[in-house]
Amino acid sequence: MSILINNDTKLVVQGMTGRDGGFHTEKMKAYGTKIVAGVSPGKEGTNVNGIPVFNTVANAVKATGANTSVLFVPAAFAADAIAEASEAGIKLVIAITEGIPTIDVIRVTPILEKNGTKMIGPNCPGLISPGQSLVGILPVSIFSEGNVGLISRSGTLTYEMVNQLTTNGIGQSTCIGIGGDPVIGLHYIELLTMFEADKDTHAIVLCGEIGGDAEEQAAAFIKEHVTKPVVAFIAGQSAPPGKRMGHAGALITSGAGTAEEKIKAFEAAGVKVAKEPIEIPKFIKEALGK
Amino acid sequence: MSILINNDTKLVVQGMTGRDGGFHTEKMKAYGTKIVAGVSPGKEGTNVNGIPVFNTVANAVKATGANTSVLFVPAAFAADAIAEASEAGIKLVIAITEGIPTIDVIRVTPILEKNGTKMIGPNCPGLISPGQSLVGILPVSIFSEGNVGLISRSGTLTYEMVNQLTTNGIGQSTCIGIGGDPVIGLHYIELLTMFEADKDTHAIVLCGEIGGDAEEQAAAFIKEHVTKPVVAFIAGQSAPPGKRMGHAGALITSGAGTAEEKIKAFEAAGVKVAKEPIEIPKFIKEALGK
Amino acid sequence: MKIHEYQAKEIFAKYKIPVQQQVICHTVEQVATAYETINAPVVVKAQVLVGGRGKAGGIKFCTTKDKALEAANKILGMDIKGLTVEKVLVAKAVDIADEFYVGLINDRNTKSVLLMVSAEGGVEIEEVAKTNPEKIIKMAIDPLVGLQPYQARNVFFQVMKNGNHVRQAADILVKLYKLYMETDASLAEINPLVIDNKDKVIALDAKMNFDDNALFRHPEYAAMADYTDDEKLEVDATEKGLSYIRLDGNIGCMVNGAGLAMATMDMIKLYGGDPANFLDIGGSSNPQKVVHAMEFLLHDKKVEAVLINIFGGITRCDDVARGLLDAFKIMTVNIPIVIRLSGTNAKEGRELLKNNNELITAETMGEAARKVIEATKKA
Amino acid sequence: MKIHEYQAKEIFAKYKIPVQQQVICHTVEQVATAYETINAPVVVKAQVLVGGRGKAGGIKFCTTKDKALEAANKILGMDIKGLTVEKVLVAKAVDIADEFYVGLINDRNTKSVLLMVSAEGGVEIEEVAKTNPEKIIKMAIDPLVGLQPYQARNVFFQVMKNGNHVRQAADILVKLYKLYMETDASLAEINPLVIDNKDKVIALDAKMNFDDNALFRHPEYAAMADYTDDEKLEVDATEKGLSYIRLDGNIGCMVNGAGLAMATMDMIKLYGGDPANFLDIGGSSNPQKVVHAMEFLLHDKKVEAVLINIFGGITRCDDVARGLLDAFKIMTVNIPIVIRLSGTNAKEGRELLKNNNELITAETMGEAARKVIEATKKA
Repeated sequence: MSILINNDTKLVVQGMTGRDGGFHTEKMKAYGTKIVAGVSPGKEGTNVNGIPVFNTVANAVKATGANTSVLFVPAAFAADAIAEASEAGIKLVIAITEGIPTIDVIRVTPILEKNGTKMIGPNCPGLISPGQSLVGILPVSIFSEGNVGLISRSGTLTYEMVNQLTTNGIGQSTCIGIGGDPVIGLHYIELLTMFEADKDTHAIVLCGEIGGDAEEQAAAFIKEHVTKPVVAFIAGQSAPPGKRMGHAGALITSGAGTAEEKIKAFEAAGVKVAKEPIEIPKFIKEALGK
Repeated sequence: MSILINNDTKLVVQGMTGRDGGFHTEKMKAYGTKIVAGVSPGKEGTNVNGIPVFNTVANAVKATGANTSVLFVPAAFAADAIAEASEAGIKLVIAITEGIPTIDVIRVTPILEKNGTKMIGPNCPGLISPGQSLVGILPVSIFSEGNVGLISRSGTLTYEMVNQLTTNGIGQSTCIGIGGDPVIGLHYIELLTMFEADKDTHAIVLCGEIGGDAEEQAAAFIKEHVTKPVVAFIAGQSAPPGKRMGHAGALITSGAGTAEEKIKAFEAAGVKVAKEPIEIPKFIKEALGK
Repeated sequence: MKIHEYQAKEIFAKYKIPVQQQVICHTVEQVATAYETINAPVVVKAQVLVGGRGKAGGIKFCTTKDKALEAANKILGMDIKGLTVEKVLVAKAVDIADEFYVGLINDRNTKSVLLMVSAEGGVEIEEVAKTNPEKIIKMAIDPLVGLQPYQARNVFFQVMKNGNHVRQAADILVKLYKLYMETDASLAEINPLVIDNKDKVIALDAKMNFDDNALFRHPEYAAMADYTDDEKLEVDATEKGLSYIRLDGNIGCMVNGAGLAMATMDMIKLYGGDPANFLDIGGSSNPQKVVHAMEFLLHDKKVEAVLINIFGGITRCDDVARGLLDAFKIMTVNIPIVIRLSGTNAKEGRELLKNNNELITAETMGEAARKVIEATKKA
Repeated sequence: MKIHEYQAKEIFAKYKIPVQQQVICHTVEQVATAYETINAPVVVKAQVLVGGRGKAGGIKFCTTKDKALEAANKILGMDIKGLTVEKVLVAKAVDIADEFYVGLINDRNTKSVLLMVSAEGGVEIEEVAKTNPEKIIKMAIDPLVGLQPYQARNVFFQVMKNGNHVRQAADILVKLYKLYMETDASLAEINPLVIDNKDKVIALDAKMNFDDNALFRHPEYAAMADYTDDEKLEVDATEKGLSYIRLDGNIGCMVNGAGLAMATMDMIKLYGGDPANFLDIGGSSNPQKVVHAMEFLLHDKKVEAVLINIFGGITRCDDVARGLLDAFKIMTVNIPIVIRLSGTNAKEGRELLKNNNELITAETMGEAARKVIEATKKA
């Protein structure tokens, strides 16, 4: 088992005929993801390596039964593409696109809520349920099947973590990069809830960052609702206040969102916090009694 | 019994301290309507003839349990006042105000739907359940208690009808002026449904106008769903096409909304259509076997 | 309120909706200059606020300056459905590859702005609605979310095949919706929206009506009004709190309430008469309004008798009576007046008028209608 | 992107939010003219893009021209939190009867624009948030419906009593929200919003940040940018596809991905070193980016060693290696470089670099951090 994506995931790629879209479509297909359709306005009737292309998500869903969508649409048009997917009945949208104006994401949020559509991202690497399905741009070689769930605000740092796990013989149920933007779709608490309910996830790695108070909220939630062991890591301990570290979300404003506060919150919730990525497999093994 | 308003109606008057609001508040109170509050921003803590005034509808609802609101707010601010009432938990809003921009009414409609708030009007005379409650500007002397429900797009024409009924010994359960604007709240079909379900309504008078196809829709609905006798009247048979007769809604555009079409639709649905208001009591008496 | 095509196109241009280069001309001389400016085949189009200009010969395609002048000569001063053409629009002609209908309208049924798109462009949409309703794609726009680009694309993909055309058309439609909402329009039509022979999508015609109730928010558009004499009378009446529409009959009507006013006119017709106007004095009790109303009625030389039908609600019958007495003081009334007062303070009203022997009184609408028709026959 | 108070107030004025008459001055002479224009007591305010101007002595109330010139003399050229004051705003002074805080911000938790209002105006809101969080009224604004006037009134009635004040404040807030949405702001503050001694509500200060991701839609606001030298470097880097922030340490870092870059800096700190910068080369595999990145790192004279930490995903390690070789061709590198390549095409990358003896290689982040610190100590 896994969360969000699995062998039943039928993926439509929005912006499949673009450079990035085309490249990663091939990668996902090679991994075994069921890509049933691409959307590219004006190209309906054609196909790309056997994947049929449609003018609209609605047409794609009608013809193929797609239930999940991944977005490689340019930032200026991304929110519209998200709304299109949601209104067409897509239940999970993974928005890879970076640089979407925050107001656009805010405006599309109630549409997602109305339709019961979940979103991962934007500005995220996507997610993978090893051995089943890859939706996004994660480098597949580092993942392995197993029982640890991973949630991360970062991209490459996730790879670093996963690599540590895999090289230490710890496989993953599902790994999700939730994205570094200020306003995003699914966040820690929703995903922790899913992992808590997933029988095949035995432990959870949470990889946080400075900025905001999502980690503090996650810590409080874990204390109350999560029985599975959680190991955390916080990036940005050395970042100075008032500076935005690449991720729009990674900004320490006075008195909120520092690494110290987050670490304290996790430790108070009984969550072990790693100082270096290399410590994570050790903590996981301890937690699982291996 | 009656529909929409009765002895349980607890009314808040929005714009009570204005000229029209003050005048009609007195009239309604005199008729026995339970007016529990007035709203006038900045005047909270005062009272007008014993009716407490609040700054916001939310405060009024909290303090008094008001469930119905009537609007005497100027057109430019009316849609905001409707939204305020709806968000404050008011379940029935009667918008007397005329001249509200149509786009404002369109924008407020989804808010009403979200909150399950019903609206009568705008640009309407309100409604009365004789002997129980008056909400609006109807002249009370012409009404009498009884078993005929009345729905009308017009104001004074309604009075004409009601006067005919009352002077012929036919009382009314509830009489509603739904308003003459292009976009309004409750329309024929919703009100026909309520009258059909109301045990104390034995027959229905429907007073329509040229423009739009609401009467045609009502006719089709009556044919399928209304078992009680309905008598109709259509104003504007002599109106030339393309001219707006006072009511913004009363505009015949080519091939839609003429009096002839409406009369034909009603007759096809087994609804008797009066040529003059004076015929209405006769038709009602026939229908009720009096 | 309606505006001319050229005015609508000026607003379109402000919202970056592609329209052809255009010059508005009041004289043939201006058309000559306009042709030289554009320096290419043009279309000369009558600017009058009615439909059917093409059928009436008010739109001419001209490949030379001489032909443009000839067309302008014919069209300027032409009568189209009772309106005199006072100006023509000279616009660069377009080689049309395909044409469509696009419209936005405030819709009663869906309580929203309704989008209509059809592949049947260039013809009257009412005709299409009658004969081939299935050829009109309709979509109610969520007023909170607005028209989203993907929705515009989805609609146009139903009538166009080329993705490039769809993108342009969708972009135009999104802008048209923005314009519609921001200007408080009640109708906005592009008919036809064309694809030219260079794959460019252009608004070839433009029609816009504004919501009169919202004009207070848009003085710049209110200023665009170009009223006929009859409409000026209507606007003048509106400013005095009256709703007045002049018709062709000989019986002037003064009524309180639009529905009752229509019903009164219907009654006159029913009994064989012919109403000269619709006149609603509205809900307030101001006697001055009655004076103004009498002025409008008597100003119309066709009026041979007047029917006053008042059912008092907010309007008090005694106030109407007082207004009538005021009117008699300042104007000479030498035509019969039938008056019916009912409802609030009817007794007081009748009492005030009882010494006025010229007035014919009636108890019901029907009686009043019969009496006023009788009076015109006597006159 | 931040803009100055005077720029924010210019935008406010465009949206008809009441602000005091103001003149922006770069010299004391201009302040003299400004005082004469305003001809009343003024406030002279330093225009720098940091908070705490008042505490630093950058805001002076002046009742005479001489006092204004004296203040300008002091403030122009003053250093506030490392920034030099290059211009002052001269604004008509206000007699303050009461003051409030009003702010709008993009909020992560509610995924909406969050409205904050407090009776504690004129002080730093972060202070209030820490010490008296209950004194801040917060409301998430529905992005589809927008901020409605009644909501604005409801909020202000919690902090004001006078209906006239509430109406003015609500009107300002509705305009501020419109401005916020239309300009793609990420923060808009009026602190304080004041009631003057004539019952007029005025925005006495103004702070606005724009969403960098949306600046492409607003060239007119993007042009308002007034960057410091360090920020210019950051903007320059952004244009080259890099995310670069200069810090105070001596170890230059080049990493792919923001999270990994932060973690790398953390690791350097953890092992006792001091990072000279944050530098994220992003997700693409363009070797040219690596060349640019090396230029930024070596341009900083404080940098004594460089740590390159790449975990290949979309970024291919061989591309990074190629970029590094390109950089070595065009620039002299005489400081130690530690490189760690992992993930996609790491083997190929290492192969490309194996003949370069100056490079120090590492297997893990920890090892790389230790080695680069060691290298700085040797140097």
